Amino acid sequence: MQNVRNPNLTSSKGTRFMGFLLLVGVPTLVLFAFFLTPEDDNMEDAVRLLYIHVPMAIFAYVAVITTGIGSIFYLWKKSRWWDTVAHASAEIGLIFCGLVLVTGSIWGRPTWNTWWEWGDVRLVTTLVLFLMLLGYLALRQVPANPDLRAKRASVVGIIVAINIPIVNRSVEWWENSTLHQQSSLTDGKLEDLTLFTLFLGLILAGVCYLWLMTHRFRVGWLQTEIENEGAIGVLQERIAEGTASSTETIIKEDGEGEVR
Amino acid sequence: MLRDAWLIAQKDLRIEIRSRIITNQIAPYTLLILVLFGFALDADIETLRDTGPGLFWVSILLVAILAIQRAVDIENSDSAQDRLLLSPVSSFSIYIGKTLGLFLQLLLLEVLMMIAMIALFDSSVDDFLLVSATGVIATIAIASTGTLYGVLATGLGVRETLLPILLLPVLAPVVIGATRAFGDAFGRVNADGWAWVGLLSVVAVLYTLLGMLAYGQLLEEA
Amino acid sequence: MLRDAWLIAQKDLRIEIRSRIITNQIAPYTLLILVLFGFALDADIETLRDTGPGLFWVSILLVAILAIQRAVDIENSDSAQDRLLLSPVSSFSIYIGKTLGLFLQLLLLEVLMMIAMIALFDSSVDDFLLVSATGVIATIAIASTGTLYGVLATGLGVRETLLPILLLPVLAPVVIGATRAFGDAFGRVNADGWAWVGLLSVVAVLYTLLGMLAYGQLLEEA
Amino acid sequence: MTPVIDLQNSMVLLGRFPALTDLTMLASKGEIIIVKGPNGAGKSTLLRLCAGLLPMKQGTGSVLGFDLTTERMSVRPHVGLLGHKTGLYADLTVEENMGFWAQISNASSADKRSAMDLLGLKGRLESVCVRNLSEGQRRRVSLATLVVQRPSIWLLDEPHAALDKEGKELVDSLIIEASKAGATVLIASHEIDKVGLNQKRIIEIAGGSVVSDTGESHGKENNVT
Amino acid sequence: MTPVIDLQNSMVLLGRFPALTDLTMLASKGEIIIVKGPNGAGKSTLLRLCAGLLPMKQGTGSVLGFDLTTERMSVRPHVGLLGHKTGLYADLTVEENMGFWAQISNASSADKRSAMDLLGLKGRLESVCVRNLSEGQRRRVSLATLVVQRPSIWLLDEPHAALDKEGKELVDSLIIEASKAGATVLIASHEIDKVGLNQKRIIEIAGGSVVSDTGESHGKENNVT
Ligand code: HEM
Ligand SMILES: Nc1ncnc2c1ncn2[C@@H]1O[C@H](COP(=O)(O)OP(=O)(O)OP(=O)(O)O)[C@@H](O)[C@H]1O
Ligand SMILES: Nc1ncnc2c1ncn2[C@@H]1O[C@H](COP(=O)(O)OP(=O)(O)OP(=O)(O)O)[C@@H](O)[C@H]1O
Ligand SMILES: [Mg+2]
Ligand SMILES: [Mg+2]
Repeated sequence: MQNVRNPNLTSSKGTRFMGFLLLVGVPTLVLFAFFLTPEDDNMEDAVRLLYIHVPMAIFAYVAVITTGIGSIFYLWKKSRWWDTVAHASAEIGLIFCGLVLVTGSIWGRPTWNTWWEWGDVRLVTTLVLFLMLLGYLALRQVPANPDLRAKRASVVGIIVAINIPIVNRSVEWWENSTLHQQSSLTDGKLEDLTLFTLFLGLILAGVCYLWLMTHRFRVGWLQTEIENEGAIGVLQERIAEGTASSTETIIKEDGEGEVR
Repeated sequence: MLRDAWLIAQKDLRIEIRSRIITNQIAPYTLLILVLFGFALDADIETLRDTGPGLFWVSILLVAILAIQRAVDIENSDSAQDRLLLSPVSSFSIYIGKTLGLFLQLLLLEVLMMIAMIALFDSSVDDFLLVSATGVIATIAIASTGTLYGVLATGLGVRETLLPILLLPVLAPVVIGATRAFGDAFGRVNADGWAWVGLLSVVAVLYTLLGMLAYGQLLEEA
Repeated sequence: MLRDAWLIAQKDLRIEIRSRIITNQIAPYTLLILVLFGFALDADIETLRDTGPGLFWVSILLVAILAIQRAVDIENSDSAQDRLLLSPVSSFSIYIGKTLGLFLQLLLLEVLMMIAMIALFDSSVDDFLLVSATGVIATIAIASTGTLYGVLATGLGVRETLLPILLLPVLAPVVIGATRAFGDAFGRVNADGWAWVGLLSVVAVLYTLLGMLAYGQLLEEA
Repeated sequence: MTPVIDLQNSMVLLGRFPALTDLTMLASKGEIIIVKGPNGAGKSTLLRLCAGLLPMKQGTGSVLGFDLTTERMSVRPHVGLLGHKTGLYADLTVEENMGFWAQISNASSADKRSAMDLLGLKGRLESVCVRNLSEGQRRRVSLATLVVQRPSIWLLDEPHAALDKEGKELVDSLIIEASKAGATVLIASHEIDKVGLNQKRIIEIAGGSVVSDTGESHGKENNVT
Repeated sequence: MTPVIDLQNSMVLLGRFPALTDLTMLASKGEIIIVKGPNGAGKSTLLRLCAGLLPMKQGTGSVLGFDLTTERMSVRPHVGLLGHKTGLYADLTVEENMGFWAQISNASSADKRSAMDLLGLKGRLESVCVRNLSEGQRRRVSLATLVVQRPSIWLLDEPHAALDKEGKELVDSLIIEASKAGATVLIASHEIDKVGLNQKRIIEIAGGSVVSDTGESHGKENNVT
């Protein structure tokens, strides 16, 4: 991913393939989700939200964990690559997490008769995750020394990632303070077709994540690249400042340079 | 005179925009306060809707305190205020300028917070005009008093804490009035919203006049 | 090592006592927040008692943000922090010292606020031990995270607003836990308070450890 | 002609501390006066008093004909003060700071440009936030805002501080120019020997009052340069 | 003997700006080095780099044998830095500030007393809050905390600024004493001619790198005073 051949484009063969997959996949998913799968006994048509809600949730996890890993590696290796990964992934994580909240709320309206339930641990922990991501991205937006900002963002990134197991386990830890579904995927309660559609949704969400990630990463990378290119100009200007200040001494300086 | 005021307001807004404070930070902060209340009150949606107007104004007041502190900091961190005093700008213009800057920031915040509240607490607005009028007038009262008390609490080395304790009691009537008016506008309370707006207007005018008179006095001392 | 930490905490406390911030300002501020909520919620005494624990912790959190900002300002206003970094004191000691200073201040505040709440809302404490344990442990979590995030948000010119938006979500679980535990202790909610205290302890230990690890990293940059 | 600055037995309290105890001095139009004295003598306090920023506790005084006890506010627009602090907005760029202060002082943008050029604030520096400038660069910006303001009284608190050699010379020439244009200049400085001014009057203060004044008679006769 | 400060082609970024571009210098034990150069040349940045407060972007460097890229933290306790800012607590009195920094640096209270006496901080000044001090008095307190610390490397950023004549002489004698005791002293200053030191090496920097150095060979031979 590091070598972007054409700096004017952030796409490549790989991303175009992923884009193509999505182009084909999304209509297929819609077809399955809306027409081929049956409606639920008590949730009726609303159940169809499952096919976006769950994949989005899973890949929000993936995105945030990637941010966490990127942050750890940045603190360890101090490499810009990991920093860009962490940043890019957090942005996508925020979008996915937002979609989980939105689809969940829409789903909750018919099934729980409320958009939002303040006492529900999963809902609340998901919202906390969303807010933490907002904070993380706010920190990344602050105009400041890039190295300093990257380091601080990494510390925050790790703390955000710690939240993931809490969101995931919350339904089990506080069984009686949640309306939300516990893991139903693993119980094998789902019908075959539903299960298939759900997996299709998962795969598509995965492709979508990778696709967005590649683009966002490249944009981020190019941004720093451009800034660095600017920096070279500034550097030359700065060096010129020194040479302009006294021409005599430079000759002396050069002489000494050889001795070294 | 108004040109000077506008110059000062513009400068404050530019500094805020420069640091991307409003979009990236204050806006999420308002959201956060609402969410925090949601957590802490652990209430059903009906209660939240009932208390919504109150929470709205208390939150705005708390955020306003932050905004006022920043507005004062801008002038004081490197004693730019002395510089302003030594310029041909009248203390009246300084007052209007600082108030205007604060007013515009707070207004933007209120709009954002209103959207968040409608979304989160699922409230519905019955009387849009009433909401707007209340918002604008209460904000004038908050901004004018805030600017005045901002300098009042400055230069003592303890601003962060002194400001709220001076300011909150003075603005308590504004909060109460605006809450009642919002309650009416949201259709949650059986109050005469416009009567409250009338009261708020009186307070706003009074505070602004007081501010204009007292500000010069305070700056003279400074 | 602990001697250094104590020196730093002592210095922070002395500065706060010098400016009489806590007794003359923060304490009235907490009181004010309670009163303001009383107005805004316009509720009967039963509702206030029910929401009491939540209001208590939200207020403490808002006040804590002010206290954290002051703690950071003390080091930064004339770049005393650089001086500290160049002294033989370890970053670990600095972290412990700043956290300790903050902890003691917040604890004092909580006691004051508790007295005010009992007086104003006419609440009664069923389980005094539970209240104390919750108070101490939640405060450790708030102080340790606050100190860490305090430096994190510093030096970017936007601390006032960045700090709350970073800090509040992280502390939201603490607020929830402490609210539930208080609810039990006040006999208003049927929750297992001690289980929440257990959870709070885990969070407090986790945040403190994280703080110790990350603080040095952040100071290295500064 | 009345003196521009006329202080008689002035006493100024900072908190409860008498920073100026019993200070008497006169300054006339176009005069350049250097105020020296040990640390804590009251030099900065004297300048702030003349700017109308501090109240006088005892004594009488007038600046530009305005009484310092009653018309302190009217004095202010006519003086320019360069204090120990720069009075700039750290989050705005050099250009923006200059723009703001120029507009506030009703100066034209050509004046602004020339002040910036004069103090070497051109090229990349224009778009750097004041927060990121070096100490000397910040002082230069602060000086430039003063030049734009064209006050009738210049109160300079250690104007040479943090400036490089060329900068110090620049300040000297600025002072001479201002004085030629009829402004009165009061300079608090520890670098008197460095101030390359030929005709200068030196007032030494200590413990909040004048201990010596090379131009006492000079001042009294109201000689104008 | 290894040099105390050894910078090879160091580059330091402040934000995105290369404040030091390609700076090479050596300093040995007991040496007194004056760093001069125009405003914004990078003097303060150089001092902060040597203190281990800034990361090096390119080049290599070591201070007291600690590598600046990997062991920056270990350098810090051994250096004393007097910056443009004083690093004091404005709300504490002079006495309390001195007490705190003395205890933090593990200095005895007798040392603290003598440092305060040396810098003229006695009598009423002891119980004045630092916030209320005059500029020069604040610098004196800052210097006193440094004297108490007894660092092996003194990094002084315009140590003469804001001090009166007697204060400036005091600083010179402090520097000579420190150097005699084996400390390396780096002074960034615009007042070189005022620094009354006989044996001094002057490094001139501009645009973030060294343009002249009177004692290059001197440094290389590691002459110790
Ligand atoms: C705003 C409201 C909602 C939020 C924030 C939310 C959040 C989440 C999250 C974070 C997950 C991933 C859990 C995991 O695998 O660890 C999830 C999964 C799931 N959600 Fe929701 N949800 C919401 C509303 C709903 C509603 C209303 C329903 C249906 C009644 C629902 C049904 C499900 C199901 C079936 C899963 C899959 C559980 C599994 O197999 O693990 N959600 N939700
Ligand atoms: N609140 C206070 N309490 C006690 N002393 C005070 C207070 N405020 C100011 N001072 C004293 O008043 C004097 C102020 O002097 P000023 O700042 O005018 O000195 P200066 O001549 O400018 O000195 P410098 O050369 O150091 O700048 C100082 O001695 C200071 O200690
Ligand atoms: N974020 C930034 N963006 C652009 N330029 C910067 C930034 N930070 C620092 N600089 C520049 O880096 C240089 C810092 O130099 P430094 O403070 O070391 O100067 P100095 O030699 O100490 O000058 P002085 O004599 O004025 O104290 C200045 O030219 C400043 O403008
Ligand atoms: Mg002074
Ligand atoms: Mg410098």
